Amino acid sequence: MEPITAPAIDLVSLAPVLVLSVFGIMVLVTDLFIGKDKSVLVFISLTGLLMGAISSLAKYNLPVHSFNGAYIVDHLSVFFTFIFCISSALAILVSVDFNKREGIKVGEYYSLILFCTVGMVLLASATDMIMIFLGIEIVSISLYVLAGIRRNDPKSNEAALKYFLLGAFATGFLLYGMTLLYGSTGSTKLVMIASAIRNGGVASEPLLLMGVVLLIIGLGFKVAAVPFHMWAPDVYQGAPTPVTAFMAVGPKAASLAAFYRIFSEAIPQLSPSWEILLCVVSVITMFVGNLGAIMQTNIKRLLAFSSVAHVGYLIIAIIAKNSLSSSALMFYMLTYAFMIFGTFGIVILLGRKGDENLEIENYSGLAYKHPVLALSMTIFLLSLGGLPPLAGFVAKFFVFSAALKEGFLILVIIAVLNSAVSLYYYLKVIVFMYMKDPVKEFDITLSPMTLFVIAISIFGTIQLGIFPDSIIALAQAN
Amino acid sequence: MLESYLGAGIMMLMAIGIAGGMVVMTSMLGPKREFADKMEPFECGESPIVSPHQRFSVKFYLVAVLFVLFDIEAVFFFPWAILFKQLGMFGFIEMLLFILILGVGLLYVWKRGGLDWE
Amino acid sequence: MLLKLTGLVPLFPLIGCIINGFLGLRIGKNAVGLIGAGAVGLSFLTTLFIFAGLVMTPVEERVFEQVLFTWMSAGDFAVDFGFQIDPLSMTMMLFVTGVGFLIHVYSIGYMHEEYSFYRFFAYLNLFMFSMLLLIMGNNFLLMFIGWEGVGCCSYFLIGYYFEKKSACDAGTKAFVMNRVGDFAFLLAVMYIFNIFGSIDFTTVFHAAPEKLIYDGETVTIITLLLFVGACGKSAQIPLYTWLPDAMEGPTPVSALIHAATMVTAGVYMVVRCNALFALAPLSMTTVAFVGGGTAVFAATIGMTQFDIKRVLAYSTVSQIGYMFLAVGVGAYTAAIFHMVTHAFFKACLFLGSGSVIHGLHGEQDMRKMGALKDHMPITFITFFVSTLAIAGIFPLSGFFSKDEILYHALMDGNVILWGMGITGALLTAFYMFRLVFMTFFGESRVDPHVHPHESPKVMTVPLVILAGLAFFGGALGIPLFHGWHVLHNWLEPVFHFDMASALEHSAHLLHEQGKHAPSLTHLLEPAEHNLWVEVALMALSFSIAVAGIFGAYMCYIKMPHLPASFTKGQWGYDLVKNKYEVDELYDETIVKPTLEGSTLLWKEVDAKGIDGSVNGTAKTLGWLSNHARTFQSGFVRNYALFMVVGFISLLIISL
Amino acid sequence: MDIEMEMVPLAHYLFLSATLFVIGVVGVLVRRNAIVVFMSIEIMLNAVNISLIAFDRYLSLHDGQIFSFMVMCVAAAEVSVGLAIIIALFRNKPTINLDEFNIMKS
Repeated sequence: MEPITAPAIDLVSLAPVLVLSVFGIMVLVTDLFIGKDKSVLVFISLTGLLMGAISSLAKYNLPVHSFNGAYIVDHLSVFFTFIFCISSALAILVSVDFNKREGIKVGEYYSLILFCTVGMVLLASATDMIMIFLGIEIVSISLYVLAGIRRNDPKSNEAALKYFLLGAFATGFLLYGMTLLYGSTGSTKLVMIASAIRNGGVASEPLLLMGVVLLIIGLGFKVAAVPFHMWAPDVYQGAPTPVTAFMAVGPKAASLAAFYRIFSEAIPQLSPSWEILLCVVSVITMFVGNLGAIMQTNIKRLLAFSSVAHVGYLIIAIIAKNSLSSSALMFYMLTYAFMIFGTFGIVILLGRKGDENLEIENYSGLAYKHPVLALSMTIFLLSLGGLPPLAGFVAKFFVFSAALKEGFLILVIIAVLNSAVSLYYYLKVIVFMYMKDPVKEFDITLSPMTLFVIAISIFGTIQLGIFPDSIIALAQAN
Repeated sequence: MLESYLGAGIMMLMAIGIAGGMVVMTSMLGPKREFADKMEPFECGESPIVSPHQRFSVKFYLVAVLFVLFDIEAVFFFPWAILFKQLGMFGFIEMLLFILILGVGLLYVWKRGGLDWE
Repeated sequence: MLLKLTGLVPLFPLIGCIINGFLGLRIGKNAVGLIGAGAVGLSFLTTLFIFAGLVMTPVEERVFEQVLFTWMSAGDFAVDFGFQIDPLSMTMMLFVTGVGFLIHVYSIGYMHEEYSFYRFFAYLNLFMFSMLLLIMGNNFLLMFIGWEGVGCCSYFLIGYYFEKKSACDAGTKAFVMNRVGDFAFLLAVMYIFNIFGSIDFTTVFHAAPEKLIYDGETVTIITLLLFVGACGKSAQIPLYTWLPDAMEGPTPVSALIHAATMVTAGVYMVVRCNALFALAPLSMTTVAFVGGGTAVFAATIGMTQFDIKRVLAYSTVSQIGYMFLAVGVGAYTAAIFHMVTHAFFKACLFLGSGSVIHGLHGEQDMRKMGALKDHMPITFITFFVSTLAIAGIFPLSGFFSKDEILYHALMDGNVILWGMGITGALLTAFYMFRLVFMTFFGESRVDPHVHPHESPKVMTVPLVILAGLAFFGGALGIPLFHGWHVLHNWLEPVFHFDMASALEHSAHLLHEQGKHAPSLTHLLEPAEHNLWVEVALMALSFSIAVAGIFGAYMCYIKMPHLPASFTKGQWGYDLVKNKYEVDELYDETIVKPTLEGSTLLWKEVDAKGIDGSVNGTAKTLGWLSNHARTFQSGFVRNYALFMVVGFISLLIISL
Repeated sequence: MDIEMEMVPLAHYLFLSATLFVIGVVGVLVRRNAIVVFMSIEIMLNAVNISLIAFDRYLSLHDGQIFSFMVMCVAAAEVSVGLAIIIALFRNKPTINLDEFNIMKS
């Protein structure tokens, strides 16, 4: 037989993946040879994330296709790689003090975050369904373990089990969808699928459509869209708080990036069929997220429902699928990262060993003991609620404008109405902080790393709200 | 247009029918006469001496899991083995890298004590 | 050039807010007060300089835009962070910073005993910053930022006395009701962006006649949405109930935010968008009727209240109703005029009531006041002057501004609107004097343990200044003769709208759509100024005001004396008895039904109907939320089942 | 070999795969034992593999084979993680009945 020529390998475009993997393995191996003090691992992981972010700039003249069109480096992927590296770095920073307090002494924690980041980068850069599947699984498997990393805590266990079983279940749907797409178009590459649909090379239309529905389910689960969201509140509550924050940002952003890519690059031709589906999903996601959050008394569950609602807004960007909406998606996720890590940073600070103070009641009177913390929390919450001139408002405005441009007026009205409703429960927390007497003493250790994260997040939330232009320019360079 | 869905629809219905049917049928067709003696574990006419639910040591699971993991990775050797000649040096180096990464995994398991039985 | 100073105006309060917010506890109360009031004072001074600059520029060039930076740009769409100075925003800036400064000074005295004095000033400065942003922004989005910002500050300041549950509830209520309005506003902004591809005021208003069809669907929807936004902020039917509740906040806040500035933002916004509203006659009528209705409705409720601040709150709602009435009939100048005079006298009234409350150590119930005029003379005089002004007594400011509104309402050809206005005027005079009589005249019903005293200088000086402004403010707009109306001449360029070319364009657009354009030439006929009608109206409204005052006098000065004279017994028994019978008759036939009717209105419509619907919405949301929770059972298999059900539903939808 | 394969049309394989997939789904929905639920999920994944290989064979493609390799690998990784989670769970609370894991709910 003929010798098979080696496929075109472009390791440079793969640089962030390689760098992050190497550092992940390095953390894993180093952990074997050090004692109880894990700070060196923190240092290695942060270095790795920094290097990973820098290495994503290795390619210029974007977009660059490599690996026979299975991998792409374009503005979307580079921007998202930055978001992932920032969010993973923030996650590690908030974890340091938390892990010390709660006695989580496993070095794998940090390497899992790095591996998870690898998966996210793959997800944002993959243009082949096999790669997308691999990315999703790398992310998910790392998260299953991270959610259950407190092995002796029944809540953490339960969260891991629920997440794992439902996640694997959803993976089944996702895979089946990909298979049907593959079977009816004959390729796993997004571009080829698109051209097959365009040129009428579809073997079976019903199978194709069923594949699309199955894809929506699989991806909908990963981003926690209703009705595939039900794991989110439970898992968010049970997982260690830094992991919850991490989960709410990075993996969600990565799945959304893949979601966007598949729907805008592989099957834009089918948009008449899936637009209505995504509209329905988006609307019920917003409603269920916001209504569910109103009655919550646990701050982590409240934030879980709120993040479900935010996914509802973000799906609108996928539906709009114009250039404005892709940059809106990127911008939104960046601001979301800051808002979420800021909020969770404060949630972590308020906790004590053995008592995490997760009831909203426990925030009563925070403004009198720690006015700056309360003010920061207020800024984050108001930004999440979309109040100008904070970053959350600009992000929402962008997404909604993108959708309006495509004429989705009713969808936007519903979204704006929802964001008005959402302020109600964010306000509830603020009311507790400013207008109630403390129910018990605050016993806050102002751990420097967590404070650092909060400071960065404050800066990001305000900076991106008042001077968003430079970042927006970056986001829409394509 | 709708005809083309007919096939897929029938297929779905039959799939659901068979799967659901199996669940329903077992509960319907299976006899359900229960009496005390029947619910006893049967051990050649003798009353059971110990509980039949013996717990396996967690070690077994650990070994099983490790086995599954490393075993399944071997699946990637097969295509390489078949096309060994054609792939040439490129394939060889790739496979070395693959084994290296697996080796790191093995090292990790070893140092963690996953291979110690006692 | 003086206009270049524009950016400084909002900057000062922002700096004040930051200093007070972060260092407030350390630098001591005096410094906090100095910084808080000083910042606003500086921005008032700057505003004066800018005003001078604007006056010096020729009339045609009196629109100055200062772009600080590009806020965000995406594709073909860009929003600047910039300010627009024109006669309209200039007017607003002048009175907002001016009145704001006085109220800041007053607050130094009023709030001096509070522990978190610094917090109060930080919020107050932040409010000034947001308000200035709202006024000065050169595009809808910047206005919206200010819009939300003032809402936020209002929420924080209403809930300032956080120990009181009612204060918290009131704050939350205000915020949520405002959100309803904001929601509409944001939708309107997006709609505008969708149609014009821009949200700059100049671009949009310039392009409006070319892109929108006169009386078309689009412009009607946009303007109605904008108006709903304005209703929320300016407390008009049906979104007004938060304002009376907002009186839970400290009195200077009520004066600044809930009387003089923030609540008039809705009027400002509608006036700012006059180029859009001019194209939507249906919306204009709606605005006018909602305004007129609110003016009467709130005034009737004002007659039944005993809390001194709540009376003033309903009065504010009612007066803003007047402004909308004016806007609705196209009398923009009159609306702004009334807004300015209202800011003067209402701020003075609120601060005066604050002074009374301060002097009585926190008492707000008018049934426990009375005869205070001797104890607090300065407060009394200033309060009385402002009351005369709001009642519309010649030649005080309220007389001119209200009269102008009534004149335009009548000239617009709508007698019903005019009737509403004149009824409102009668009721206003009545309840305001009821307030004055109950508080300052008659027998003292003050708790014997409380010794009323006059407030310190830092509080009375602002009162005097405001009362002076309330007295002479009418000079801005003396009617009758062309050219005397300073404010009208000043604002004229902003309200200039070329109706002829707009109609031409919309006829053209309709033609393109294959429709026939209706003939609307009657719109182009110039309105004539009828001097005699105006003079007659003036006389009428003056006598109406006097009648209202007389009514209040009868009810609240004469009657309360009766029991006392009975006990004294002898002198003039018959006379008194006769009087009593007259009063009784009057009471039975006119006052009592009115009072009962308005109480009914208040209890039924206000409390049950509108509050009920707000609470009902909250309840429904809670109910839905509870139901959403029951799905969240915690069982993995249920969640999986939900996923499958979701899958099947999506499959069905996709077919 | 090819001739034999041609005798069984593609639809039959797809049908088999769909049936297996639904059996897996139903298994997840009706069983309480975590391990059995887990096995049902594996059935779903393998059902997908059948389709993948069938498509490959009938449409003379290759990507599906690679895909199915990846699926198997990932499934193995999931197995190990899943078993580890279940063991950790079992240590704290000696049961694998899914209905007993219900601490967190609204």
